[in-house]
Amino acid sequence: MLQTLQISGTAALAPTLVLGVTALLLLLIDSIDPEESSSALLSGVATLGSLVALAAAGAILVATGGEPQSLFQGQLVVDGMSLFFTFIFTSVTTLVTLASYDYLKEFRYKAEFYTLVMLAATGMTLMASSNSMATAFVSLELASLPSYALVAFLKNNRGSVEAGLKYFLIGALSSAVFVYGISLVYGVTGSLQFDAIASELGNTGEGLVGVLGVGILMIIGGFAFKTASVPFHWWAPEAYEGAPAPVSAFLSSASKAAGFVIAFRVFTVAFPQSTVGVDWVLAFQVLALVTMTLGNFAAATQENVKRMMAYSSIGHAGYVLIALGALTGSANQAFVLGAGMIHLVVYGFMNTGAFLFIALAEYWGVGRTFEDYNGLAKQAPVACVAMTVFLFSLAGLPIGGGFLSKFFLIAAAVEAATIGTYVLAFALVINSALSLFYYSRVVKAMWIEDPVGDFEVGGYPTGLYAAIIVAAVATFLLLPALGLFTNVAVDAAASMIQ
Amino acid sequence: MLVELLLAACLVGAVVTFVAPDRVAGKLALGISLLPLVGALYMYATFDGSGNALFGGATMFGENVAWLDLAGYQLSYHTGLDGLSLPLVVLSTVLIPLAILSAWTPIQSRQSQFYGLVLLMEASLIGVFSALDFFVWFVFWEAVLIPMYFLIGVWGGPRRKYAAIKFFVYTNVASLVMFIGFMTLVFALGDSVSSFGLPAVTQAIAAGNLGNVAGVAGSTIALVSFVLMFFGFAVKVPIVPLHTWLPDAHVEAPTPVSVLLAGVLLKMGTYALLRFNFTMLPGVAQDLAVFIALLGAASVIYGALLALAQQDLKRIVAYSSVSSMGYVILGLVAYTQYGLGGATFQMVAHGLISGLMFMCVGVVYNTTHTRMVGDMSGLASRMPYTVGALIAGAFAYMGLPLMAGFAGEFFIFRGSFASTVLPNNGMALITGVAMFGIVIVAGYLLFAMQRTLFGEFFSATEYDVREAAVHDVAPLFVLVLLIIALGTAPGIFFEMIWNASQPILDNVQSGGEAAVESLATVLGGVR
Amino acid sequence: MAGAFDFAPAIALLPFGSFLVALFLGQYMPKRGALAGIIATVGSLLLSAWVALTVAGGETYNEPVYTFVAMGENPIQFGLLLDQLSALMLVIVSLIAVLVHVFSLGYMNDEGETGLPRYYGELGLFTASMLAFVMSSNLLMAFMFFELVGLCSYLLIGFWFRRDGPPSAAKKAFLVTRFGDYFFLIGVVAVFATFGTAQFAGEESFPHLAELALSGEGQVTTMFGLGAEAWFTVVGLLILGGVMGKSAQFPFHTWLPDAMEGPTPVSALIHAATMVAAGVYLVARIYGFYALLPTALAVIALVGGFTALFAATMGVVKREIKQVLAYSTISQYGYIMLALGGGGYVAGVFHLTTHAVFKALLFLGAGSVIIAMHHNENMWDMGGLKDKMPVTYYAFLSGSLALAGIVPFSGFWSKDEVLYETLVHGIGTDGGLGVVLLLAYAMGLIAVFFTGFYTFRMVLLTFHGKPRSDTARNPHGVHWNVKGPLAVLGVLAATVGAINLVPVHALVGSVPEFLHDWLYYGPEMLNGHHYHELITAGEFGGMSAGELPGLGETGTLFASAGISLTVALAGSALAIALYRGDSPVEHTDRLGSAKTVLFNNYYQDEYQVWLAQGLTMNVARAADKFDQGVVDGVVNGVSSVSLFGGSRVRRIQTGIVSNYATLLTLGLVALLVGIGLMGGWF
Amino acid sequence: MVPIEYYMVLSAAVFCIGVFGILTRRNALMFLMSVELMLNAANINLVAFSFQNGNLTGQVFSLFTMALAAAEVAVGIGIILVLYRNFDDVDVTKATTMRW
Repeated sequence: MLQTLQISGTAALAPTLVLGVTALLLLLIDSIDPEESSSALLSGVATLGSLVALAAAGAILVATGGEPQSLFQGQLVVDGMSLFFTFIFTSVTTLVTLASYDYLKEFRYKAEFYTLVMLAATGMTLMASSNSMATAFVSLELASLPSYALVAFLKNNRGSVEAGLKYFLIGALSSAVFVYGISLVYGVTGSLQFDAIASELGNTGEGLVGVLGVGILMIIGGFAFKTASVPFHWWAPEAYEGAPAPVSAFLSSASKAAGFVIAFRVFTVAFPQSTVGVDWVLAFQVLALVTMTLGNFAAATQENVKRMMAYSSIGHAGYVLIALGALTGSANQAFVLGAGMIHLVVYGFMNTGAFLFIALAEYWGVGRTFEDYNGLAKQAPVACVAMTVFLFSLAGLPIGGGFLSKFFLIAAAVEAATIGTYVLAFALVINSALSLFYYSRVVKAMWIEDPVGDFEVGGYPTGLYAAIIVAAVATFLLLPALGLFTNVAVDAAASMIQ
Repeated sequence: MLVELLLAACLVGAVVTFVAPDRVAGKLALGISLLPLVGALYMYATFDGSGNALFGGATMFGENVAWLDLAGYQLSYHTGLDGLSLPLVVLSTVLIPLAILSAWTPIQSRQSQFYGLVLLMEASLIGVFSALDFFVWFVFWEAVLIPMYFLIGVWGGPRRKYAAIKFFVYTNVASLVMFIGFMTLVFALGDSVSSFGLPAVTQAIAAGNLGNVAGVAGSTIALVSFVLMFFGFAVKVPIVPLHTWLPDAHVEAPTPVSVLLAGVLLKMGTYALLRFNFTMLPGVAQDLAVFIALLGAASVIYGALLALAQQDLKRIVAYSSVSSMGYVILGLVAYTQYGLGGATFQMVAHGLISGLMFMCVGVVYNTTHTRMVGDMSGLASRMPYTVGALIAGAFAYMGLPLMAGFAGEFFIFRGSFASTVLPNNGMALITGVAMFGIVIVAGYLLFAMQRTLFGEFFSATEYDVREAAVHDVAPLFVLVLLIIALGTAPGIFFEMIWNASQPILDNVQSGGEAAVESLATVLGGVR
Repeated sequence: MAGAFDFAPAIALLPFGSFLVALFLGQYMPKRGALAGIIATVGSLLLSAWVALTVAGGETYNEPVYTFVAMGENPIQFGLLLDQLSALMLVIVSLIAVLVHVFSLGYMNDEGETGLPRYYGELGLFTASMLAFVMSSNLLMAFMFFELVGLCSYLLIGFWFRRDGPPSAAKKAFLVTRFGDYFFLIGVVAVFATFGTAQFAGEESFPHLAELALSGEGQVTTMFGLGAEAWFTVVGLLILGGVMGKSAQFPFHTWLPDAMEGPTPVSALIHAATMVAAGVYLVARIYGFYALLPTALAVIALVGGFTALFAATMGVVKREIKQVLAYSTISQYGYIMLALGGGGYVAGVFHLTTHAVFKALLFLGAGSVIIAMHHNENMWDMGGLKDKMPVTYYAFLSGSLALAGIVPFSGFWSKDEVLYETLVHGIGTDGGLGVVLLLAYAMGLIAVFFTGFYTFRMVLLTFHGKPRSDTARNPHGVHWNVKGPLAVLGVLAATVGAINLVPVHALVGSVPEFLHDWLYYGPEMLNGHHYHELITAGEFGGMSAGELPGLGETGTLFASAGISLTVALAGSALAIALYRGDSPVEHTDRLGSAKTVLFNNYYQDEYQVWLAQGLTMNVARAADKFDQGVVDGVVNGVSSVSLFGGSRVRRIQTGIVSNYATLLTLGLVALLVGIGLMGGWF
Repeated sequence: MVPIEYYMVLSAAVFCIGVFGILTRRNALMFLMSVELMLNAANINLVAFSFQNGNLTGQVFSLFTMALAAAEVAVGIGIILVLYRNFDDVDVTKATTMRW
């Protein structure tokens, strides 16, 4: 471990601040000449901002070695966990903003788009480091509200608007549930700060365990919404299908990760299994099982690639939920959490990449069904190779980091060595077999099938291609180079659990 | 280090081939694939390793560098060859160039992609046989699926998409289940292992560290993980009744791919069975011996019967592969020098022989454009050389002495007949039954040959049937010569195999037995 | 100094070389590879003779020459076992091989056959494998070359692959013998498992170990809880399976008549003189093992006797000359088996020798006739050939007399000794074995009658009377290369009996029994003397020689000789009576219903074909249906079920957000209630 | 003073009314209002508990909640506006172009 130098106070929040400032900067740039704002400049600034944030996060992580930094009387904490996820958010944001350069060419209100993305990213980074229910709720909303707008961004596209509506309504409902849960927990423990809650749990009154339990389950509801897990997943298929593809990429990767990081922190710090009298592990096991099964089975027979990806993203939420469902007393908790975190990192790249490829297809005006992708490899081999990497990595074949991370999750479930986790492990086996089937349908369409009509792709957009190729390379390199993250993840998890 | 050079040669070669123009891809790939061949032969020439890699034997040509660590478990990139893996590496590197050569005629579209994928597959195969860390091994193990999926799916026959996805998903499920099994084993070892290295795990089990976990007896854990892993590998082998992906894959795959599928891919399953189930958990293996042996015999007889019922030459050979793999299972479960050694030897022998058979069928198909027994006859008068090779291959398959097949089968029979894993000579009985396969195999091959090769020439398809090009026929005779060489001097491989399988038996004598007793109590009525 | 034994490997390697030369260079050679074959086989013959002389000098040889598997406590090695028995067999095989090569010049080259390099190549390969088999020093090596000669037989039967008949016959020949070899291979493996070695000779040979085990001095691992003798008997019978397959003993005899589809020289070499002899040769080779096992001996004798009679009766009605010879071959090997089973080791080898000679002669004669008849084999189209082709006729006649067992031709002496040995042991041995031997003897005796009958029927129909077809009227002439071998063999067939004139010896002691002495003074534990001890020892074979009541030993000898000769003459006489004259007619109708049975060979082929196709193929088809339907059906079923499940699951996403809200609430409530109940909150 | 249970019952009732509204109302605005009810139910809890626990955290948090509720409504109204533009209706069950 290299020596940990203290980074005082707000400096530790650099990534968050950078993102927020970038958002405002974008608005400023736009306000100079709203009509003629160059998309290159906006996209450039946004990308640069998120890159800087990425660099900052990395720098702080290396510098402090993930030493927890408590800020604002412990309302926020910057530690390995938060920085790790900040890395995920910012890298996804970078890819998305980069790709949006081409995607948004025809649209107006580009600046607003980038601003909203930036704000959402800011919210996510805050979620990652929020250490109390208050900050958690506020940052969660800060991440959600821009997302609603982003999903509905194509104002004249019925699909986009419908998606936005559904996302918003379910979101509002869920946040209401979330807050109510918080209020109940507050009622029992009399505090909102995670560690304080944990310390209070010991001396809760007899009758209050029920109240606490209801509260905890409602909080789970709030996170389930963010991570698109059953039974709060309903928004996801429509939102991902209807939204502009870069937004779908952003939500399905970053926003999901944000939901998980806050869940990790809340349930390991605030409601540790040892003290809390509520069996939330079982709850998560059930959710994981139902989520992955529903997601994959529903994805299996889709005709629309984007919707298939939406369901598959639900399925992956189910996979990662294993990281919470396997936090049994016997388990090696750092291993379990670490596996989840690693999968989220890889997922951040491969899933974003897949959605960006769909964005590319939309850009070309290729249809959305599997048939429309027939013979695409003849037209755009490079992009199709990238897409193949993404899909097979998602399916857990050793062409990208998704292979290792998925198997780490299975290993975690086995390691926990309880009936429940074994059930999860086998469920994952069946589901990923199914997922292999539907992912390879896309690959089949691209490489094996012959094109239906003689279709010519319109140009090779730089930004999208760059983003896709970067994502593909990252996904591929994460197979041999996953070691860069495993240590960090496991250490972060360990230091958070103590 | 040499192993890494081979891998690098294949991977770089694959990339080069991908970008090469289709015209030259075939020749280019052939040239590239000669590098690993030379390397492998050099390794064979200079090999002086001893013992079994999993029992700390001296392995060669490998590397061991830390890869990543995960909550107290060290994953390292660890490769190395011992007497059991080197023959299979040689087999792969020998078959690939021949397969590439035999692809020149049938593969007429997207050649550069085809040959690139073949080279990718070679890399994965070499990796599978040389990896000594579980995750590294598993990466290669699964990586084989990807090129195979495309090779079947893009260049295959009419039902190629169905066959490809079936192969893909079926074997993938198997690997996942096997993964759970192995993880169960490793985690049950607790702190006694801090890595997924195969030697470490093996020796930890041999040292009796398979303790109780969460109130579950170590022997029960061993049983569970054995069964899970066995299922996983049995699909790959394949063992009846998990074999149904094979005929579809074979029939749809283009000839060169069938050659590799039968020649090397099936051996992955038996190799893994040997390395994992039968080396790590000999106690369980011996307690379940009766089931395993019966499965092996069933594969032999049932597979042969199925082959007897087929009209498609490729299907015949495909099912006969199932049959031959059954012998390997018998040899493995016997736990005798000749059994284990013969099984490994038979892997190589069958690799060459089935490769030869598929190539011959392919050459016939290239000229007649049919594989149906009823659609042709009297080929001997039109394409004598191909037919000569085909006859040679068929007799090798029937276990003609002084050809590789006989050596392998005889070693297995001798080993498993004398085996004592089952009470009152049960193994001898099962072996005797399974040996009837040598009659059935003669039956279906001779019938097929009589109807297709001999008699008046006739072909249901309107093609000018004449002797195939040199580059089609040459690989056939190369294989014939190799088969005869291996059959007359089995020591070529059998010696190193013998030495490498010795430690397994020593372990059975010492460590394995304890596990047997404790497990016998758990299993109760199994015997 | 390098003796004969140092060159012994060349005996097999020379023909192997001719195989390579003929196959690859035959196209460019004057006689298409024939010369290479002739040179090589002559070389083998000379070396064999040299070896035989050396052996006669009292030396024998049993050394490994090649290590097949070096590992393990007793490695698997290929070795040469050169003793009296193998030396004799080497001479026979190489001699016949030479003659057949020469004959082939006339039968194949002069007839303008194509594919001759292939023919001579395969012939060379066969000779090599056969000689190697003869020299084998252990059971595994023997098995391996046993299989190789089977391969050559397959290839040579199917030489005319463009026709439909030969390939089918070749397949049948290989399959039936394969079936026998299945048991043989189990036997080999069992020998290894039991004794740890498969050596024929020496202190560490398995017959010796078996002997020790049975006499309680040694220890071996028997299997299936059987006692030593019972287990050995099982092993012996397993090996016998291979023997019966190769030597075409009932019920594995069906392939031999079909094998006549091959070229006639091939029939002479492989399916009369040598390969078919491999089976019985093997029994003689490990006679030290069988001699310990009365039950095995009984089975051998019974099979032999029955086959002798059974095949002879079928030969009676055949129309094609080669068919008659084929069935007579089966029948004659039945005699050899009978001899070995009946404790007549010398007699068996004796008959093996004489039969090799006169049956090769008969086949070559038949071949010459077939050339003359433009490849028409039907005897009813022949007749009157004796004037047109005298050499062939007299040679053939000599062979026929030998076959029929007419004194003084060779066949008489050997067959007589076979029957005599069986008889005396049958009388002398009490218990089941004796009864079995007497029964077998009876069958063998009756067979003699039929042998005489079909032999002379054949001679008369072929050579006597008036020509019954145009081709017979002006037959195609044959050259020296046909006549030469016939002449040589004709002389031998008449005289070779002289090597063991047992009855004469009994009268005039000065007349030696060459073969008897030859075989009795072989190496330790491999000589007839030792075998005789084992046969007669109570704890082993348990036989003992008796004599006919009233007559002494010599009397019995002459009595049995007289009986068999009389029967043979009777059979011959009947044939002559029926078929002499210028234009003989068919008498088969007199057999009534038996006729059809005989023409159909007792429906042996029918049931075997049914076993192979009717039964096995249907089982296979059923298995295939099961595999496609059930086994694969389950696999595909799983996938289609889960896909159907998927298509149902997605339906709950109705697209109406209110339903989502409802389901969301319900889900949350369900979770609350579930966890709550488990947590016991309410 | 009023026992805490009363507040809880009240907030629970308000929450359930809100849920009921969401489940029954098809008009997007009514939907929004119902969500507001649920949020305020939470607020009641928070204030009451903070009074009970004797610290002001809950009350402060309830202010946050209100602010966020306002923001949520703002975004919501916007979305409902474009919904009306595209579907000529604010009936949330009308927008069903995407399903299954």
